[in-house]
Amino acid sequence: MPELQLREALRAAMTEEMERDENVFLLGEEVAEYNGAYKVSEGMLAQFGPKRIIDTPISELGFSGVAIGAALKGLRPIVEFMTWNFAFVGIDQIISNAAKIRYMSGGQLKVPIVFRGANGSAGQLGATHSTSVESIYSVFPGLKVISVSNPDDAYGLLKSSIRDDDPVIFCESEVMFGLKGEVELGKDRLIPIGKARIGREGSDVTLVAWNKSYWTAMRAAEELAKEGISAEVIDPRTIRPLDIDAILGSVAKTNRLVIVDEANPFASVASEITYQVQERAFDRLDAPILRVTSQDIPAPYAKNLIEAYVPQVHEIVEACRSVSYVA
Amino acid sequence: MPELQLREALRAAMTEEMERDENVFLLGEEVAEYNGAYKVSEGMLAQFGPKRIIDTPISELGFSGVAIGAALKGLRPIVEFMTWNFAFVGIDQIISNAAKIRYMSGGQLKVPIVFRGANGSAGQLGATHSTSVESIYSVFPGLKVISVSNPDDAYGLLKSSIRDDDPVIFCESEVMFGLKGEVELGKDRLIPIGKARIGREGSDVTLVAWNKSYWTAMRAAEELAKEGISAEVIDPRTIRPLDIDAILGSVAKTNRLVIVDEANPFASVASEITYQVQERAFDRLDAPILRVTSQDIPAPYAKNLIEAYVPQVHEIVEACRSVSYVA
Amino acid sequence: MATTAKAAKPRRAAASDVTGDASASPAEVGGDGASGVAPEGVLPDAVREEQIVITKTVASYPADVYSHTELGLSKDDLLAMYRSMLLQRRFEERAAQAYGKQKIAGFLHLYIGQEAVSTGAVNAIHVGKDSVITAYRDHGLGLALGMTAREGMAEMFGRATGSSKGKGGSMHFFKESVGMYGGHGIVGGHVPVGVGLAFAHKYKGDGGLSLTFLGDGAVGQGAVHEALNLAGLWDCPAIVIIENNGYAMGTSIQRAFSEPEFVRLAVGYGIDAMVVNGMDVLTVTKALRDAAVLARSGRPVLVEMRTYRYRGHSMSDPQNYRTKEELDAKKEEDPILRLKAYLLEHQLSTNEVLDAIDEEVKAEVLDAVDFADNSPLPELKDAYDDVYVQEDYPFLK
Amino acid sequence: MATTAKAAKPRRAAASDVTGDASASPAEVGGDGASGVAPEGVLPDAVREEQIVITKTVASYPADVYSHTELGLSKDDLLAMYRSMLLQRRFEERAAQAYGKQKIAGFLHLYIGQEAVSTGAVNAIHVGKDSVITAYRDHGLGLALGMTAREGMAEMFGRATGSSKGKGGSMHFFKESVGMYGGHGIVGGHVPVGVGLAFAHKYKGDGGLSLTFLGDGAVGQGAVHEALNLAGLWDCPAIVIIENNGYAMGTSIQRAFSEPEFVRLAVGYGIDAMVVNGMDVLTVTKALRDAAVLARSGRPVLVEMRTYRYRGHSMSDPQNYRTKEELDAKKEEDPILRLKAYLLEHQLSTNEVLDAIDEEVKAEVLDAVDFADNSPLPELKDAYDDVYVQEDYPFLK
Ligand SMILES: Cc1ncc(C[n+]2csc(CCOP(=O)(O)OP(=O)(O)O)c2C)c(N)n1
Ligand SMILES: Cc1ncc(C[n+]2csc(CCOP(=O)(O)OP(=O)(O)O)c2C)c(N)n1
Ligand SMILES: [Mg+2]
Ligand SMILES: [Mg+2]
Repeated sequence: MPELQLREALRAAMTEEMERDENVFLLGEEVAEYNGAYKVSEGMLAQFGPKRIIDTPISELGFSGVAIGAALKGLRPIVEFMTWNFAFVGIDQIISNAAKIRYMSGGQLKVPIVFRGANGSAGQLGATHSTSVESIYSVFPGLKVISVSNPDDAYGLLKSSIRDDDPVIFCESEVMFGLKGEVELGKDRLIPIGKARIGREGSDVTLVAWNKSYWTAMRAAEELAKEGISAEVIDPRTIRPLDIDAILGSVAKTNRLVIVDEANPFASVASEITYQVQERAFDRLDAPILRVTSQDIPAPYAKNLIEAYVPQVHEIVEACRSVSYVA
Repeated sequence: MPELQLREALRAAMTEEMERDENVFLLGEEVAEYNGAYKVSEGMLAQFGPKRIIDTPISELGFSGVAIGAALKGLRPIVEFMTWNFAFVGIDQIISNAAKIRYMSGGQLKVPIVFRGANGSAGQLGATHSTSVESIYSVFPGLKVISVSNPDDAYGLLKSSIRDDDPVIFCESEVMFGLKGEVELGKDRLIPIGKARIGREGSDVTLVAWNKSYWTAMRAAEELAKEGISAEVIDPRTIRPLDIDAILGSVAKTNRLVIVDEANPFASVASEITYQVQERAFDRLDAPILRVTSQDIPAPYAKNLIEAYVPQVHEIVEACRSVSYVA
Repeated sequence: MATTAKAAKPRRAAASDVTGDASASPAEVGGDGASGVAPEGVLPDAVREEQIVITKTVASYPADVYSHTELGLSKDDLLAMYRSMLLQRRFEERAAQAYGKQKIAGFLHLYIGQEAVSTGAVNAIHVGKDSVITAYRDHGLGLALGMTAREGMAEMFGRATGSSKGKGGSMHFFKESVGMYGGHGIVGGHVPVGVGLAFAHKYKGDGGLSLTFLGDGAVGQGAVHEALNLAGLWDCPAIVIIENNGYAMGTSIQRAFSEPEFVRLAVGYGIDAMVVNGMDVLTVTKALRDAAVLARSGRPVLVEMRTYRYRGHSMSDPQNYRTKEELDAKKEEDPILRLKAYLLEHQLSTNEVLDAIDEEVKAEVLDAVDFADNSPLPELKDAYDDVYVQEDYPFLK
Repeated sequence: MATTAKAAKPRRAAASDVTGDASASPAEVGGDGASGVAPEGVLPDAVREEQIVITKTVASYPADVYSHTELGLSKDDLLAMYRSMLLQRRFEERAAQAYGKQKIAGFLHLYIGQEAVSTGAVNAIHVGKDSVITAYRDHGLGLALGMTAREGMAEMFGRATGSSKGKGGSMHFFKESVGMYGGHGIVGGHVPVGVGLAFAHKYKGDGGLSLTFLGDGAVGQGAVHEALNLAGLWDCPAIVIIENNGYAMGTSIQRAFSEPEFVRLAVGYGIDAMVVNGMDVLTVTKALRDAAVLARSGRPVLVEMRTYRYRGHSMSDPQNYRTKEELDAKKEEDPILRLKAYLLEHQLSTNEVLDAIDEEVKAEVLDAVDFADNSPLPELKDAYDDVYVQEDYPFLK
């Protein structure tokens, strides 16, 4: 299997789907002539031309709405947000229109659209450039929300998202765009939306983590292995709908759950997973569910502060020890 | 004690604080000449004049930002959103500016501002007009979030919010504006932000509910009493910071918790409370924590659908029975 | 600085008459209020700077000057327009009644007074091929496009037979088959969507265009401004129509906009603009036909349609913001009465024929009310339909 | 329709030269591209509509025409301006170096080339009394206002001694005592805040005004348009300055705006406007002094400042979107070299004196680098400070 960077995997997915269906097109800031702010769309303008690879002004509210309108007429837009932080000025289009038009029209219309972009912190970018948005969009029925941790998932899930008839929020990561991984390429290599992936099998504690925190969790699992604690790491990949059965299945085995979520803690996806697991597996749990999240503060700039801000390997290790009642 | 409608209590709080501090002013759509879309600000233009009671164009993004700028210079704006649904077009100002400027300036600046308005569903208004927003704003450190259920709390907490030096999100309810209740008036009658209120004492199950769901919970408690189940009802009033100690105190007694939250279920405040309680009171819980929320769909228009959409008394009763292991 | 200085801000004084003056003289409607001289002493030392004169010419479509023959409209066409306007009016009168009886709930925004806009607009486009979108004041446009009174009324009654199966309500009229893309409740939020409909027509090369209607108040939303730029930048076949009825709820345009002459916005977006008397259905037809030619050639057009709403903003509006005199004066311009007068004057019809149409329309509306009233409520289990296309979406329950 | 028809869209052709042409002839900068006649056959039957001519006059401030004497500036004033511009330049050159050494991280956006704008602007206002806000390209403005090189550099190094204690970084320079309200990272998001600063000055009646700087790209944000209307509607003492440096990242204004002549936006908001050569610090000073007079009298002004950035958008920009020739041509207009030439030409200074200033500035910057490098990191426990004013806020931990 070829090794691709995350950005290459995303590009391959978009390119193949654009070759397959001429209704698919890409728009966003700097996606065309600049070849993408993070080079995800590099070369796509050359291949598809300006009709289908479209540079936009810095008008997230406007171009999100235009893309939704286009989707209502059967086109399948891919909207790139340079990062998800910048979608807050356009979020009304996603919340009030993309998520709701199908329902309000009694099912007459559909909104086949993908909103994608870099999510979460990416080093010393400061408070306005470091938001993890999965929980915010997952609140809204009508949307699907995906957050990927590796090139293969990105490839298979982005292809599925583009073919999906419902609006999809697709969360990537600036610091992972260069991450390499094997990708099983294939025209119809679709990874189903809503299915978790087991990243590492284990028996003592279940770790749920996604996006770049997945890797932090994997490193923690390695540390834990040295101490004799066997952690199973689950990457839900899709946040809405959530593959709760996969998580419950693992918890049924380990009886312990630690969730790693890069968002600020309050009303996070970690909170939600906690609710669902304790509701359905109350008697299985040998310890409280613990979460490791970013700190309950805006993202700081200074190197030492931002490093301490996001979930740390040692915090995960400690949480796993704690639920395992190991001192 | 005088009986006031919720709208009158809010008005009294604003009026007194404006009399006390000339830096306080109110702006929003139809707040002045129209006397308020829901008559909350009735008569205030006549009392304070157009300098301090300011009608705005329909520019939530713009006037939220203007108000934040004014707050940076020491004014204390009260921003009325006609409903919180309409704040989504302006949410970037709250998320990126109000919540973060203090931190990004290293504490040089503060943003003493109140954003207030009607929250949640209000009958047959359809999907775009029925959002409960507490969980969305509570995600962001830097903000405080309050959601009130009655005139007295509204009065005391709005006064505290206006005097607070941090930005406050203040959630009211269209259908409660006419709700009457006794209000303990007083120039300095401040209810502290971050303190829950026990609405009804009980010993068998703890019910946490706020805003208009509080009343649904109270009705459920009455039903439960008939069945011999004694429910303690706690209104957290403030969502961020959350008075988790009050909830834990009650759960220590009842060992059972049901949370009523009018939001859609995913990543709701109910999810968050669940996380915090199971983390800190794992061994106290005799049953899984259950939540009763709005359905996982956009708010429908039809009368029967919207009535079934929001939390129902019978759903709460059933949840309480379930955690009490009563068939 | 002489040239940009104003002794008094002209916006305070100008533009009070928002409907009749589409036929006013150019200077009155579009002149530069800023052309006065600097007040003494403001900028005594401003001597050196050059002056740039920005000019733009805008087409103005006054009332009572277009004849049906020059527009190529037959007598039957006119009668069909008359019938359509009347249907919109009677439909809403009954809706208001049903609201009083609590058969309809939520917000109900009546279009009464503005029917020439919807009717003329629909006349100027290819229904079914072109796309149309508007805000929550959407009944008139829906009916003009061909939604039936039955499906509209049933939607407002919240019945399973409604156009959105009772899930949308009054603010969310949709009917894809006639190109009706809503019905939207967030002020201004549908305007980028409307430009997106035009974008899709261009992308597909199907020759279609989009009409996007918004209220004057919506001009306060940044979304509208972003959309206008995108329409111009991408040469979208988009006609963006500000239905300037003078008020957003209780706020007159003078109290909401630093520049209440909306056509002037087109200067900043480099697009074509028109100002149209929206109380005359022939004028609206003519203007939007011209706009359609421009739009189909890839040139978006901003249209300021000067109109008026006779009822309150929604059902709970005490209307203290306007005088009875103002309202009565505007009622003189009633688009239905105007067309009726035209028909009689040109001997294209008789009072008897027109009354018969009215009776027919009334019967149609009454039938719709009955239909709605006798229609079933949606079933509770169907609440979970129409959220996702995916059939087996695993909802949280 | 003859008057709104355009044979070819003028925006495609016009406005390629974004800096030098502030001194261009009026027709070139502000003429109505739409004044052509309708292409044959577009609207053959458009005969009846009236035509409205919109006009607006805008002040233009070209380069090289204002003398320091007529501006009442002394030799020392000019030398101070020279020093300020040089400090901004040297500061950023060292910052770029430190970024290369990974002493500075995150995004670093250099202002090099635009120093006349910050410097002239600061010269035109009352520092400390007035309020200033800008986007993330904020070092120049911060230093011009009086932030020290030390606190600025330490902030970028993420140290406890930085202006925001290391919590803000390069994009978030704040210093309340000199009226510097940031440094903001969301494009356009600070513009309503800037108008709010002006609103507060008016509310308090303290005679102050606000300067809000934004990039050309930010004009794409609806927030900016909402803010301009509010500024005009509420008579705010606000000067809103578009620093048109021709590009937003890799996107030229021609590729982002249907109408790239930004001053034309003022027509839609009924406010005063200026177009200014932003490469000449004397021109900027003069223009903004005039603007300040207007603003303080309650009339907001939209200023299009034509400038250029010599460096990439941020440190990782390959700059394929422009030619070396274009860049070189623009470097001929360097605001620092221009002032130097002026000083020498008018025998206000000598090469020796100016070189000495350069040495002094370089030393100041080196000292700042040393200071930053030797400053402590913030303490981890202090991360929770400065989120809330409330001291005992119960964070989730
Ligand atoms: C973003 C937003 N803000 C506020 C509202 C509440 N609201 C509904 S209609 C309306 C007035 C709109 O006036 P206008 O655009 O002129 O349309 P008209 O009602 O006159 O047809 C307001 C403020 C809303 N629906 N959306
Ligand atoms: C809302 C938003 N969208 C996108 C970005 C990413 N971004 C940062 S700077 C920039 C370009 C801005 O260009 P301009 O306004 O011309 O300012 P300049 O960089 O030229 O000073 C973009 C797109 C952002 N920060 N905020
Ligand atoms: Mg209106
Ligand atoms: Mg720029």
